[in-house]
Amino acid sequence: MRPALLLPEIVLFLGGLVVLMSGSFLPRTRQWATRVVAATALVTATVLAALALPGPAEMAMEGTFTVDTTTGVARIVVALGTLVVLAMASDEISGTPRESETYALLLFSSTGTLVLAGADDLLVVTVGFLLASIPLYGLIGIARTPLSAEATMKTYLLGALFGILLLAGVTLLYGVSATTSYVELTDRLADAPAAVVGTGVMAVLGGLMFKAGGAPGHFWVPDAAQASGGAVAAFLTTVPKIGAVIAAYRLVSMLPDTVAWPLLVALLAVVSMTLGNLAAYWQTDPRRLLGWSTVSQVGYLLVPVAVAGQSDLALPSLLVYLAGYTVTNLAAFAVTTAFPDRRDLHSYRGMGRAHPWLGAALVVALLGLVGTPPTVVFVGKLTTTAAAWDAGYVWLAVLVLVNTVASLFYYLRWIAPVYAGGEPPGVLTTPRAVTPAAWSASTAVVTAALSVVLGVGAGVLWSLVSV
Amino acid sequence: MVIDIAFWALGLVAVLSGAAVFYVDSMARATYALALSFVAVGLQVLFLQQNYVGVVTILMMVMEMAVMAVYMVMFMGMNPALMPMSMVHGNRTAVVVAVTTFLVLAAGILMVDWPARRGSPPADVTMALGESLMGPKMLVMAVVSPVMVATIVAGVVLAARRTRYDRFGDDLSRRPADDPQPGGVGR
Amino acid sequence: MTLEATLLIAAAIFSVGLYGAISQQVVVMVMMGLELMINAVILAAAGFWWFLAPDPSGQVLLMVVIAAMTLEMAMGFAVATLLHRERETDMTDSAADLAG
Amino acid sequence: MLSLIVFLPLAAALALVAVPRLGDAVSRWVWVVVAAVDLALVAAVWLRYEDPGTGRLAFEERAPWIPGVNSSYHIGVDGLSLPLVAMTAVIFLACAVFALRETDRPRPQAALFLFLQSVSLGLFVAADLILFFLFFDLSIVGMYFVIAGWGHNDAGRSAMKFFLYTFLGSLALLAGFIGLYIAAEPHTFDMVELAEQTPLAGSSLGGGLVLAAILVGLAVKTPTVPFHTWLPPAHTDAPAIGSAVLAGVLLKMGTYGLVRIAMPMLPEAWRAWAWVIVVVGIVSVVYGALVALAQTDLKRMVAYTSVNHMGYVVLAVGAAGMVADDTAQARAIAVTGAVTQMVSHGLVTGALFLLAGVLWERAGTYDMGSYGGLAGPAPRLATLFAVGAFASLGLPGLSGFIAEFQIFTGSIAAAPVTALALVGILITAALFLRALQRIFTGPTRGASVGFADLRPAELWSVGTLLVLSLLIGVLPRPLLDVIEPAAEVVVELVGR
Amino acid sequence: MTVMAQTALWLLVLLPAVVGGALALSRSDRAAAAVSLATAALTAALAVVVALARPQVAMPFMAGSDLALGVDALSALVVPTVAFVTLLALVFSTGEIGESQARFHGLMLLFASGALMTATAQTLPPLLFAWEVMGATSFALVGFWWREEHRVSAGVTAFVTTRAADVGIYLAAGAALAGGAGLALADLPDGSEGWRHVAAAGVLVAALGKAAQLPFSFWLSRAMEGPSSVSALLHSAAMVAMGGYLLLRAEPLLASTGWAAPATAWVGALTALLLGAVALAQRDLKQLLAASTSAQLGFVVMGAGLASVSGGAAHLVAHASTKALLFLAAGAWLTALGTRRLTGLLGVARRWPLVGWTSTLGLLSLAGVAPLALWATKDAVLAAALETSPWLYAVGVAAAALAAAYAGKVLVLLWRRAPEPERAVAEGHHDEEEQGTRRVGLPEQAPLVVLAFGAALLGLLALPPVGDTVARALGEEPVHPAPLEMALSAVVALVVLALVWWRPAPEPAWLRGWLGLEVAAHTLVVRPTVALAESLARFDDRVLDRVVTGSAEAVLGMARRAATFDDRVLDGVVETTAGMSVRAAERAGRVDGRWLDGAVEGVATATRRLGRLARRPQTGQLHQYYVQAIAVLAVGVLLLVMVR
Repeated sequence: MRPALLLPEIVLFLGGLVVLMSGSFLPRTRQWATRVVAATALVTATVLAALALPGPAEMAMEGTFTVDTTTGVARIVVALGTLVVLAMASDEISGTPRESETYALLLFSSTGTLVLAGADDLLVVTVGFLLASIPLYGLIGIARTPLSAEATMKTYLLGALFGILLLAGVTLLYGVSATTSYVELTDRLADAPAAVVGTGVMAVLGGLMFKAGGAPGHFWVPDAAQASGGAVAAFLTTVPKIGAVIAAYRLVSMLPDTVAWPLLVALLAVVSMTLGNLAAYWQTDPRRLLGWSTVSQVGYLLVPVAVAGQSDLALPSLLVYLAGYTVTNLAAFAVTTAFPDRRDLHSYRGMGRAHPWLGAALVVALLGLVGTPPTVVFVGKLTTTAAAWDAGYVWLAVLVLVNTVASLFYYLRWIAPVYAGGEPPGVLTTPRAVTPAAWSASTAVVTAALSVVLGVGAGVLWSLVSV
Repeated sequence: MVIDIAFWALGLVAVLSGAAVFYVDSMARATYALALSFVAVGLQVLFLQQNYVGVVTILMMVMEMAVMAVYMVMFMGMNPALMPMSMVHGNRTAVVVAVTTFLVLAAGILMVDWPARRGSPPADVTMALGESLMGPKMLVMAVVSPVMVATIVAGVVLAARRTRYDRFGDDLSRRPADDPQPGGVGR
Repeated sequence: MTLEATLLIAAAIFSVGLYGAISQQVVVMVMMGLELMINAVILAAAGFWWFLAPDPSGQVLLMVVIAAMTLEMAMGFAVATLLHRERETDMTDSAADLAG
Repeated sequence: MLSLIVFLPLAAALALVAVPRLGDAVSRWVWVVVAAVDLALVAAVWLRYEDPGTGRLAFEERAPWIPGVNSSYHIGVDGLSLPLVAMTAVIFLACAVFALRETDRPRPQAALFLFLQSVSLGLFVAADLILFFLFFDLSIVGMYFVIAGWGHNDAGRSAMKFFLYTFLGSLALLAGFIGLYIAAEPHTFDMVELAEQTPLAGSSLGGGLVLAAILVGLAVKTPTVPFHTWLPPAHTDAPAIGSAVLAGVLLKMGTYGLVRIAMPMLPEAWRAWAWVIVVVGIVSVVYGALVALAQTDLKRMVAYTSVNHMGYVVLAVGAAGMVADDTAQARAIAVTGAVTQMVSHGLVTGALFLLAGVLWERAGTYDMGSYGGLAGPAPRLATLFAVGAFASLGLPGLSGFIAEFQIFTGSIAAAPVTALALVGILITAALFLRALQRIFTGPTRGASVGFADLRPAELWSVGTLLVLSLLIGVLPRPLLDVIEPAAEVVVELVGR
Repeated sequence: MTVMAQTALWLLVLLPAVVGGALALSRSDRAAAAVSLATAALTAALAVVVALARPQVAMPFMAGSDLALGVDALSALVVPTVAFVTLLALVFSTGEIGESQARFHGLMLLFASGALMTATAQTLPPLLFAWEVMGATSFALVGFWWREEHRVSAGVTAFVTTRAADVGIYLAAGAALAGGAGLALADLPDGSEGWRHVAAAGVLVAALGKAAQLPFSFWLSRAMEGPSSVSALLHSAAMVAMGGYLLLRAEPLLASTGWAAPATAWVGALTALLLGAVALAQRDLKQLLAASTSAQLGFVVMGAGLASVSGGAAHLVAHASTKALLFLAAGAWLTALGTRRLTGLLGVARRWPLVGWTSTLGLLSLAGVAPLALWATKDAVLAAALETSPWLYAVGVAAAALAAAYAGKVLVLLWRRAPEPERAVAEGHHDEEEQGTRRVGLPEQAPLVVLAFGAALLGLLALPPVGDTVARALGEEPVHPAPLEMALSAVVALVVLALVWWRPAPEPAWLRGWLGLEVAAHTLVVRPTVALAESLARFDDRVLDRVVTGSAEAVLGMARRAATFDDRVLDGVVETTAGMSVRAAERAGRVDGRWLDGAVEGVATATRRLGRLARRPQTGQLHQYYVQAIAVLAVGVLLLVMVR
């Protein structure tokens, strides 16, 4: 059974419970203590994961959960990513009545993400999906604004539909194989009717795409990114993807050759990246823009999934990309949470001159998302593209690059006003729009720097993820 | 033979009552129709030798429909049972999608060369389920409980406008609580 | 009582549910459509279990499906409440500000 | 040593950014001093340089970077890169001196240019494709901010166009790099190894496609017709020192990539497609010259002559791929000429753009018709501009001649059709003389009235560049001694 | 001794270059003249030294070839000529050039250095090097008075025209390298067959351009806008002459091709004839002298084509002295009277007798009057012509007659005692060019005397015994024109002079306009080029650029429009696609008419559709999301089922 192997997940969940409980007894202004608790849980989980990282791959819970390098990396990235989100939340959520609940839900969702990431059984995937999704609905709605209510409704209804489809897919796969465990599925699916396997896989993948925010389950992403709070938006466009994409990787890795899943995943990747990029073109709200941008990033993330098992680079490149994307995307969001009242690209006019460090962080983050060296996303993009090419998917590699060019434009649309002269058009009336929030600002700078450092130290990162 | 007829009949009931959900003109009736559909399916599940699951399904659904009826009366601010409604959009598209889906699925079901049965059902089905839950699939159930916790938390967060700080003050020291209806509803 | 029959009935219920999910405007009605779809999944899962794969994990699957159904529905009510409170509506069409 | 040269400016840039209390004057002088020190270091390297021989690099440094994809921090110089490194250091120093009186945010400007200097130097010493690409992309980013931040007119738009266009090119380049990487066995991004392996040899389709990707990427940066349309607006709206760096250093990255990457690593494809490259070169030469002839805006004119001048380089390296018996010497001469042209164009066009910047600063226009008789009030400007113009049109005694003579003799011998491009030197002569005539001669009128002559900082920075051009023109041996062996190596490699 | 001689050769080139460069850049006019004259004198001395010592030097240069200089028999003739004419022209200029002396002297010295280097170059790189330096400095010298636009234009014309011809040397260098001959001048004839022709053609074109032979002659006419001392040096002894010199130097190459030598000879002969006629038609002294320069260089070119290097060289040197003298004289009158119009110079020889007599000597030499210099040297060339072809000889003789005619035309004017009305007309022309000083100073007269000696005596170079020595030194068998021929030419000259005295020569306009060469060049080359350039520039701005920005903007514009665009996705796809096509077609029609072609628009439309589609699915309507998601999943299932 070996539940000890799941210690990081357990720590996160228990941390969430402690946060929830202690939050009930804390005065509104002293809820920061729960933040400390949550941070402690996250750090503990990170440490535990890091300690377990060098070990050999092991199966936990009767083969339903795998603890290997991938899981380990996912744990570290998720935990640290959530930690960064906590830092952003320190400005935005601190002192709100729902502060402790927010942290608890963040931790629950992180736990669910990790369950997804390590799942080696279709049923575990299912419950991981639920555990990752349900807290998200609460997180999106917690802002309690009309828009956030709308976004919650949409996210929820989409999530419910895709959850049902996921269940249906699992049912189909189970039906033709009489098992839900990946270990057994590989062989049994090979003999099963391909049409059923295909339908089941598509349905399960669909569910994971919802979680990852890729086509066709992407509809909620821009809405939620725009309407929810900044920290929450950062979280939901970043962390759940990690689990979902890794789950997708594990899923397709065990599939037999009887279904053309590489082509399917490749097409989903192309659709996601293209759609995300094109739709982001004329967005004016920075967070919605980032929301669409994450849709496109999922497309890039799916590229190594599409070539899973066909290139040695696939898995390490996926993990590097995930880590890099997490850091970089959080940096971009941190800039938006530093100026919660700047909800228009034009309102960033002159920001770079007034706040050079934040401006630099934004530039690094956005160019990083484009894939400019030496940020870590570049390394990810380079290696994923190389993996696609290596596996013979040259067209996919080319499309990734073409899309990168397409993406450049809207990122530049944001960068351009940041360094343009002059004052923003009369919106900076509130102090929150003038003075950057301290925690978010530091977070932005640190994560942007980290994005560069990881890129420069990509060798270390690479050796970590390819143990 | 009788079993077959009963099974088909239940199936028909399940489908038709399902369709009735969207045909009847009040939410309450829709709720009853849905419950009927679930009960029919639950019975079918019983036919398929899954006693425990079938019963659970029936019980859960009856409860849930009761909740739904109460919910609608409570929150919708109206008595939906009495209000005729036709709140449909994109009807044609929906019909096309649904019919196409059915046709595709049916075609698939009929054309696929389903594999042979693997093994046979255990002697005590419910026992096997319990052993599985406590054994190989423990993680599944272990995760379901956090999901429930999360659902409760998230549900409360979304549904409740007022927080503990609204009731007890920012330092949680106000007694008695400041409630719109002091002491709660049932008093 | 064959696998095909079970599955055809399940497919029919599924399609009806899908129709409802797509065509209904009121959130709760959409949820009902989704519930019907889950209903179909339950039937299909039970059918698969009996006719093809009498494995305990099939029953666990059914348990998960039922749990998922309840939990999702519970969330659904919460979300509907939220929507009603924040936007004074219970229709998906009336909450369509986020677009593009 | 090389790492120090590359990263010293970057370190200084970071220091400038990190210490906000530094005054403007201090920042400007820090910039000058760091650029000077860097140049001194480059000079030291030059003095200690010995030709490393085929397939090797001097002052090599290597450290693992991303071992998973066989990419390392691998740098070194040879006869192709050392002259460009030196030229880069010189141009940046000249820009630093030129900007000594800058008043518009000198501290970030200094930091940005030091950053660009690091990037440019890094590109020329890079011996790993990823490292090369890293610097290639960062140069675009840096230049974007230079144009957007300190440009004039429609700077934002021009900068964005520049960015989008050149970034597009860089991604084509990246695609080509990945292709090389995948084709190499074992997979590697190391330039030296790739040149040794010549992956894709024997695969004409694959080799052709990878070469096409690399060529498009480099052609955009170079730029050659028809990928040049970003250049005129970028130059017109860029600040003087930005233009100088853009034309002097950044454009060379494209042509440097041709001799450093495309030719040695894809010799077979290069030979197969050499005629296309030659044609593109000829078209660029003639087209660039003709369009420049029609310009009335001085900076646009010089920008188009850059298309023309870089066309000579493309032409020469294309001709070097026309492998035939007995032309090895000629082709080596062509390549030598190409590298010399890179250096020469950097110095000369850099100087011309700086002078154009003086016009803008004093009178706010580049329109040649607005001036006239400027030699009267500004004799120093006139003299330097005349020298620059003559250098640019390839007058003997100045570096352009050394380059163009070798390019033409070598290319004509290897590919007689290149003689068509001789028209280019004629048209450039005409257009520069016309420009001189319009701006500097005749009665003093229009914007020329009350024009202040060059200040010492301007004089020294531009003068240094032109003196170097003169030195190369008169005593080319020190430069050619470095380039020639490397050019022979390239020709040998491309002939494999 | 060798080391000293080699040093002298280096110094010969470097000294004027360095001093000239320094002077050109400095602006201290006071010491300029002195420094410059000292340098020129030293250079002249060095020229004599190297002419006697015949050193060879070389240093590594480029393109696998040395920068090799050397003095052989031919250079030994030319180098001192250039050096001395430079010195004399500079002396003269101290009287002519008032302001910017430093710049003037600097440029002149730089030019002299270029000319000396040309004359001593042994390989193509230094030859081209010096060759183009001459071109550039000539531009600067012709346009020396830069405040007057037409003078600068003249400089531009001169430079661009000669550079057009210079392209030939680039070509020749490429051909030499390709032919395996290497870049040494002496080795050029060894190149492989095909490339040798190219090399010969290249050299020929370049030389014809510099020597102002047909069809390039017109630049020389424009170059007369420059100061007279510039004309004296550049357009008699140095630059123009260097064209002829190069042909003499490349004579073996020309001969080795079979066609180049006769072509050269005929071009020379025709230039001598036609430009002689042009000269006769001129009404402006400097223009007349310029045309005459072209014509006289025609004899040198003829000599090169006829393998009469000694004759050509002798004519070159003699002509240099003569023509420099005449240009200086013209300059002296121009400074004094402010006119160069022939009618304005009526009887001017009487006013300044020294200038008058020396120039008379020069004109007589030009006319071919025995026993003056050009009579002898020209006959040496004509003798070679007679050996080759009587036709060539006939043309040559006709050209000689024309030379006598235009020289006579000037002579008559210079000495004529005109009646009062004509004198008034003449005086009316005074000061029309510039404000005359009405005096001719000593610095302006002294060089005339020296040059007059040359004009009188340099014929010895073509006459035995000196001529034989020269010929042998140049490696030829001495050819002696038959006494009859020499007598004939002398008689012809005298007869023509008499005729001209008797009756003024006709001055047809087409000849006066230099055969319309410049107009032709403008119409045929310059204007089309500029028109092409302008249309290309328009193309560049409008089409090429807009293809890029246009397609980008189209995508973005449509994406923006899509923001306000909302309708049912699946229901409306067919409808909208149709509508879009129609709109696209309309737009295409509209746009096409303006600037774009269909292909570009096609690309833009396609991308535009994508941009529009990208935001359309995000309708905000949940049920539409459902439909889309189901549709995509269905397509995915289909894909998985279909594709194996």
